[in-house]
Amino acid sequence: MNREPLQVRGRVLSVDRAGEYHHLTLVAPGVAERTRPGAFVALAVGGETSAMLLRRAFSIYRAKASGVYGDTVEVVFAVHGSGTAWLADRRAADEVDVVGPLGRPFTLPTEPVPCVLVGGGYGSAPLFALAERLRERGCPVHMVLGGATERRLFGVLEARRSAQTVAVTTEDGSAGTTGRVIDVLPEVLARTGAPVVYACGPMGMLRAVAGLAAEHGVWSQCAVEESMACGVGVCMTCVLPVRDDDGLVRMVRSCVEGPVFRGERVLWDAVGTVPAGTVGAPRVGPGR
Amino acid sequence: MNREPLQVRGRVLSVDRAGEYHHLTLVAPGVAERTRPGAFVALAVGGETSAMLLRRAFSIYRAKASGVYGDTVEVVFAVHGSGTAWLADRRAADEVDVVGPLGRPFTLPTEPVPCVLVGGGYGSAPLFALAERLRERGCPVHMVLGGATERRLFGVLEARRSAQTVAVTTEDGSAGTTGRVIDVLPEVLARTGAPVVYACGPMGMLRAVAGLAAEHGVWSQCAVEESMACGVGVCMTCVLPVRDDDGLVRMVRSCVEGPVFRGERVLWDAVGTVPAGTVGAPRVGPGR
Amino acid sequence: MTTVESAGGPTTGSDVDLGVTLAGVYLPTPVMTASGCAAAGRELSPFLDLSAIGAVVTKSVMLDARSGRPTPRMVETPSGMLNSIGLQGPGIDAFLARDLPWLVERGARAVVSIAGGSLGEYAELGRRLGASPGVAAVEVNISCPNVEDRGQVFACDPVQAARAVSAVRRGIPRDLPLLAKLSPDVTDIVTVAASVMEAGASGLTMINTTLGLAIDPDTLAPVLGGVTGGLSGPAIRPMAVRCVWQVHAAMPDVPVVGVGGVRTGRDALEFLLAGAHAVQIGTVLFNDPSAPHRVAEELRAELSQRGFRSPSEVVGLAHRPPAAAPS
Amino acid sequence: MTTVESAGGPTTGSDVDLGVTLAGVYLPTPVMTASGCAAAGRELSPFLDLSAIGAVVTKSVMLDARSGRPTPRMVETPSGMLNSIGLQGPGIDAFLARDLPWLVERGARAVVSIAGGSLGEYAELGRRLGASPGVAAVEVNISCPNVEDRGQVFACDPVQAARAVSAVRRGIPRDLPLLAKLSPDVTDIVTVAASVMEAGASGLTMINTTLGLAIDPDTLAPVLGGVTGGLSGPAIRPMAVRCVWQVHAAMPDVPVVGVGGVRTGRDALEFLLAGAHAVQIGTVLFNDPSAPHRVAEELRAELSQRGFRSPSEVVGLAHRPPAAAPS
Ligand SMILES: Cc1cc2nc3c(=O)[nH]c(=O)nc-3n(C[C@H](O)[C@H](O)[C@H](O)COP(=O)(O)OP(=O)(O)OC[C@H]3O[C@@H](n4cnc5c(N)ncnc54)[C@H](O)[C@@H]3O)c2cc1C
Ligand SMILES: Cc1cc2nc3c(=O)[nH]c(=O)nc-3n(C[C@H](O)[C@H](O)[C@H](O)COP(=O)(O)OP(=O)(O)OC[C@H]3O[C@@H](n4cnc5c(N)ncnc54)[C@H](O)[C@@H]3O)c2cc1C
Ligand SMILES: Cc1cc2nc3c(=O)[nH]c(=O)nc-3n(C[C@H](O)[C@H](O)[C@H](O)COP(=O)(O)O)c2cc1C
Ligand SMILES: Cc1cc2nc3c(=O)[nH]c(=O)nc-3n(C[C@H](O)[C@H](O)[C@H](O)COP(=O)(O)O)c2cc1C
Ligand code: FES
Ligand code: FES
Repeated sequence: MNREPLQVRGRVLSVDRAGEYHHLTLVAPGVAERTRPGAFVALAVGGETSAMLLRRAFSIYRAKASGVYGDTVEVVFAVHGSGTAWLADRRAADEVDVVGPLGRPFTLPTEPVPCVLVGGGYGSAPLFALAERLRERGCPVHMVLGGATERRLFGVLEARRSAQTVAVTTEDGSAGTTGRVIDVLPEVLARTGAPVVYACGPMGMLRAVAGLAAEHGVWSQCAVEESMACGVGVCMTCVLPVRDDDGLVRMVRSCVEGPVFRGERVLWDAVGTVPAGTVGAPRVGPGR
Repeated sequence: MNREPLQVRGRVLSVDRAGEYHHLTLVAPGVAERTRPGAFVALAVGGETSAMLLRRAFSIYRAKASGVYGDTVEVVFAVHGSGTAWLADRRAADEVDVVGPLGRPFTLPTEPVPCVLVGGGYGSAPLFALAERLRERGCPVHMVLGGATERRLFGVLEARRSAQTVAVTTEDGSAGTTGRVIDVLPEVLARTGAPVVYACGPMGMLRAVAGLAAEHGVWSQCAVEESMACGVGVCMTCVLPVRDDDGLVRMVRSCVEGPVFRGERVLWDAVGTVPAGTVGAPRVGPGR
Repeated sequence: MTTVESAGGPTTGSDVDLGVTLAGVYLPTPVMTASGCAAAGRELSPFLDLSAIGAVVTKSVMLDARSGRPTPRMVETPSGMLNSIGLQGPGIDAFLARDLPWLVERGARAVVSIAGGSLGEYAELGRRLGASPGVAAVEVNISCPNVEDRGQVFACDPVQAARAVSAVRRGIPRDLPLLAKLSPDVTDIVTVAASVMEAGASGLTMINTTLGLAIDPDTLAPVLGGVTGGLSGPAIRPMAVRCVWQVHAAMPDVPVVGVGGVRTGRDALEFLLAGAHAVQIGTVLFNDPSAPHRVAEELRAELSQRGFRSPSEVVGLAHRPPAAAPS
Repeated sequence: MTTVESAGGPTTGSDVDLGVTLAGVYLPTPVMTASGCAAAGRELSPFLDLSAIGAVVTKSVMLDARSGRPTPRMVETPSGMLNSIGLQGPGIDAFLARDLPWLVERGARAVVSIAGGSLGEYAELGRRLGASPGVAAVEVNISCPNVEDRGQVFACDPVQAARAVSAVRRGIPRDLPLLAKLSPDVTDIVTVAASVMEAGASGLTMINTTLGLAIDPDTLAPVLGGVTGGLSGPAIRPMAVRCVWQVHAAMPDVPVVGVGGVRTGRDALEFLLAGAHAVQIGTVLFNDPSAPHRVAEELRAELSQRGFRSPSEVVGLAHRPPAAAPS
C-alpha cells in the first residue's frame, strides 16, 4: 500500500468540545487509508493572509477510509496559541489544508502479548487506533490515562470500551488516582506482565515512562512532540539526540524518523542539547 | 455635538450581496450619531493573526443612531483584494474593529438650491444620506448613477425613491444610457440649473466631473479615494496636491482634510506627483 | 520550557508601577509613539490620553517645510508596510510655534525628532530646538541622505552618524537628553552605536525602517513614488530585537528605546528583556490608534504575572547566562 | 494605476514557455527550492515532480558531518520565522555518495549548496564537488563565520566573500555555473555583489536570511538554542526585492536568482520584474510543500494575462524609466 503522505484540501466536518480539548473531524480524501496508529497530520492555519506560515502538527486520533462522509481524519487538540485558537474557531465546511499522514507509526508486536498504553492529556488520542490494531492481533490492551485535571483527560469512556483495564490519574484528584501516570505504571506493568509499553504525552512523561520501562526490562515506544517547522523532513528543526543502531548518537528528525521512537534510544536528559560525542558535534562556530 | 472619531469593537449584523457589491451592517456604538454624509470608517481586517495590518477605508452608506439593533453603520463595498475578501466572508456576530466617523463631510448649501449628486459604482453609497440631508433643507435632489455594468450600479431603486430625477449610465449599456456619467451630466446640469454638484467615485470620474462643473460655473464637492495607511491623519500617505485658500499648493491629507474637497481646488492632473511650486517641494534628496 | 518567576510569585497589576526614567526623563509608562506614526500627537487625542502615555515622539521635522514624495507613498506587505513619505512637514519654526506648544499644554512629554540633509542643517536644528522650551528629549533621525556626501545616509557610516549627532548636541542644553535613532541597514550596528554615544548621544532609538521595495505586478513598475521605501511593522520585529540585543550586550549601560513591530505587551516585554528601557509603537498605530495605552496595560499584566513590579526590573534580563535560570 | 500590456494582448497559458537559461543551465521553470528548505529533495518527492521544477537547491553541505545547533531551532514570527539549524548535515562525501545520485537519477537539476568555515574548506569543497558528475550548478553559501577571521561572516566583507568564491571557483570546471549567495546584512550589497562577480561567480542568489532574535517571554531567555537566528519568509520579501533591484540596477547583465518570501506567482513576477532570472522558495515550502509547482503555474498565468510568452521577457522590466510606460 502507498504510504506516502498526501497534501489535500480538507473540509471541516465538525469541531466539538471534549473536556478542555477540541475534537476536529476533517474530510481529507486519501489520507485515512494511508494512516497507521501513531502517524500525525500537519495542518495549515490562519488562511491565505495569515501571518502564521508554519503548519501545526497533530496526532491522528481516528482515520476512516470511505466512511459516511468520505475519508475522514480526526484530531484532538488543546488551544495553545493562535494557530490552535484558529482551528478551534472553524465551522463545518471550512477549508483546512492537510498534509499527512506523516511520521513513523508505532511498531506492533509480532506476538499476541499484553500491551500497556500510556496517554498524557491529549496524548491519549492516537492510542485508540493503536489499541484496535493490537486487539486485532490478539494483544490484550491495558490503558493508563493521566491529566492535570479531569477535564484534561481524553477518552476515558472510550478506553473503558477498548481496553481490558484502565487506570486513570489526575494531579488534582478530580478523577481516578491522585498523581501522575508514572505513579500507577509500576503496578500496571506488574499486574499485566506486559513486555511493551506505548506512550504519548508531554516530554517529561515520556522520559519517565521510558526510564521506568527500562528499569522493568520492558520495551517502550514513545511518540515525542518536538517543535516542527515543516513536518515532512526538510527543515531540520525537530531533532533530538537518539542513539542509532550503530551505537552512535545522532541528531535525528522526529518528523520523519519519529515521532515514535524506542524509549531507550532517546537521550531524554540531553533533549535540547547536542550531547558531546554526537556525530558532527560542533568544533567551529556554525553558520546559518 | 462631539464629532471626534471613536474606536469601537463593532459586531456584524449582516453581510448581503448587492449586485457585485457587498452591503455590510455593523453594530458600532456611538459612531452613527457623530456621522455626517461623506464621512468614512476605517475597518481592521483579518483578525489578530492577520498579515494585513492596515485598516481599510469605506464611505458610510447609512448610519442609524439607536435603531432596533442599537447604533449601526452600513457600508457598501467591492471585493478588491484580501482585506475586502475577508470582510465579505464575515458572518453575523463576528467582530470587526471600527474607527470612525473619519474625514470632512460634504458641505451643505445654505440655500434650498437644486443639487446634482453623481455616484460611480459603489461611490453612490454615501450620496443617499447626503440626499436626505439636502431634502431636509429643501434642496431638490437629482442623481446620476454610473457603473461599468448594471451589476456595478449601487442603489438605483433607492435613488428613484429619494431623488426627483435619476439618470443611469452603464458602459456596456446593460442599464440606462450607454456611456459614462460625464456623458449625461451636461444635460442634467442644464435641465436642473443646479449650482452645485456632489460626486463620489473613481478618481477619473471625479476629475471629469470637477472639470465639467468648472466649465459650467457650478460648484463641485468631490469625495476622493486615496490609498490610506492610517485614515486618522498621522501617517501622511494619503496626500494629494490641493490649492489652499492662500493660493498655494500643498500636499494635503485626504483622510482629515478630505475626503471631500472642492473640485476646483484639487490639482487633478497632478495627483500622483508633487507639482513644481508646491509648498516645500524637494530641492534635496529626501530621507525616510 | 520553563517559566522563570524571577521576583517571587505573581503580583497584582496594581502592584506594578510602569514609570521609567529614560536618560533622565521620567515617563509614566515605557510605551511611546514612534516618529512619523503619530504626526505631532493631535490626531491621536481622540483615541488616547496623550498625557498618560510614555511620550509622543513627533514626526521628524526638517529645517524648512517639505512637501514629501509623490504618491503612492505606502504599500502593505506581509505583516508590515513600506513607506516613502519623504519627511513631509512644516519645517522647524512652524513646528515649534504651533505643534510643540499644543503637546506641552496637554501635559504630554514631547520627544522632538529632527532630520537634516547636511551637518549644517543638523546644527541649525539643534540651535533652534535648544532655544525652545517644553522639549522633553530630542531624537535625531540620521536615516537621511547627506547631500554633501553623495547622498550617503548618515546612519550608515559611523563617522557621519557621529558628526550629525554632535552637530545637534552642540546646540542643545547639556541636560536635554538626545536619542540617536539608528538604521538597521549596516553591517555592524554596534560600531555605529558606539560612535554616536561617543559623539554625545544620551541614548539610542533602534530601529528605523529597513530599506525595501515593492513592484506592482499590474503597472510593472515600483509601487512607491519614491521607488524604495522603509519596511516597518511586526515583520521586522526580530531584526529590531536583535539590534537591541547586540547593542545592549556590547554597551549594557546605554539607555535604549526599542522600536520595530511592537504590537502587544508581550512584544514590549521582549524588547525590555533584550535590553530596551522603553519602546515605541509605529506601524501598529495605524492598525490600532489606541495601541500605546493598550500595550502599556498589557505589559503591566505581563510583568505582574511574572512577579515583577517595574519595567526596569526586566531590562536586559534575557542576557543572563543560561545557568542563572532555574530549570 | 495603469495596466501595461507590454507584449500585446493576453496570451493563453499554453503559449507561455516557462523555460529559462540561467548562467548557462537550462531550467524548465524559473522556480527552484531554496537551500536548507528542501533537504536534498527526497522528502518533497511525494508532493512534487522534482524533475519538472526549475531545480532543487540542496541544503548547504560542509566538508564534515555536522550535528547542527541545539533545539529549539526555530520560532515562528509574523509572516516569517527564525531558524538556527547550524548547518546540520552529513558532510560532502556522504552527500556526493548518497544524496546527489538520487537526485540525478530522478532527472532533477541539482544545484549543490556548499558552506565552509575557512577558505581552505571552501577550496576543498570545490575540489570534491568539481570531481563529481551530475552537478547542475554550485551555490556558495558565504553566510558563515570565518573561523580564521574572528568569526566574521564571509558575506559581510567584500574581500572575504570574494576569496571564498574564488577558492571554490578554482576547484570546479570552468563551465560549471557558480552562484554566490549573498547576505542582506551589509551596508552596501552592490559592493559585495561586484566583488564576488569579479572573483569568478557566474551569478548571484539573493538573499540569505537576515539576522534576528526572539525572546521567550516565559523563560525570559532567547528562544533559539543558537541565540540569534536567520529571519526568512514573506516578512522579508520587500528587503529581498530591494537587494535584487539594487544589484540589477548596478549590474544589469549579472544573472540573479531572487529568494526571500516568495509565496505566489505574483511574488515570483515581482522578483523577475526587479531583475531576477529565477526565484527560489524557502520558508513557504513549510507551508506548502508543493509550492514550486504551484508558483510556477501561477507565474505562467500572470505572464499569460499580461501577454508575455516567457519569463525572460519580464526580467528587469520594472527598471524602465517611467516615461516608457504608456499612461
Ligand atoms: C508530532 C506532534 C503531534 C502533536 N499532536 C498533538 C495533538 O494531538 N494535540 C494537540 O493539542 N497538540 C499536539 N501537538 C502539539 C501542537 O502541534 C501544538 O500545540 C501546536 O502546534 C501549537 O500551535 P499554536 O499556534 O496554537 O501555538 P503557538 O505557540 O502560537 O505556536 C507557535 C509555533 O510553535 C509551534 N509549537 C508550539 N507548541 C508546540 C508543541 N507543543 N509541539 C510542537 N510545536 C509547537 C507551533 O507549531 C508553531 O510553529 C503535536 C505536536 C507534534 C510535533
Ligand atoms: C475614503 C475612502 C472611502 C472608500 N470607500 C469605499 C467604499 O465605500 N466601498 C468600497 O468598496 N471601497 C471603498 N474604498 C476603497 C477601499 O478602501 C479599498 O477597496 C480597500 O481598501 C481594498 O482593500 P483590499 O484589502 O481588498 O485590497 P488590497 O489591494 O489587498 O489592499 C492593499 C492595500 O491597499 C489599499 N488600497 C487598495 N485599493 C485601495 C483603494 N481603492 N483606495 C484606498 N486604498 C486602497 C488598502 O487599504 C490596503 O492598505 C474607499 C477608500 C477610501 C480612501
Ligand atoms: C509612515 C511612516 C513614517 C515614518 N516616519 C519617520 C520619521 O519621520 N522619522 C523617523 O525617525 N522614523 C520614521 N518612521 C520609522 C518609525 O518611527 C519606526 O522606527 C519604524 O517604523 C519601525 O517601527 P514600527 O515597526 O513600529 O513601525 C516612519 C515609519 C512609518 C511607517
Ligand atoms: C530552516 C532554514 C534553513 C536554511 N538553511 C540554509 C542553508 O543551509 N544554506 C543557505 O544558503 N540558506 C539557507 N536558508 C536560507 C534560505 O535558503 C533562503 O535564502 C531564505 O530563507 C530566504 O528565503 P525564504 O524567505 O523563501 O525562506 C535556510 C532557511 C531556512 C528557513
Ligand atoms: S519538522 Fe522539518 S525536518 Fe522535521
Ligand atoms: S491616511 Fe494617514 S494621514 Fe491620511
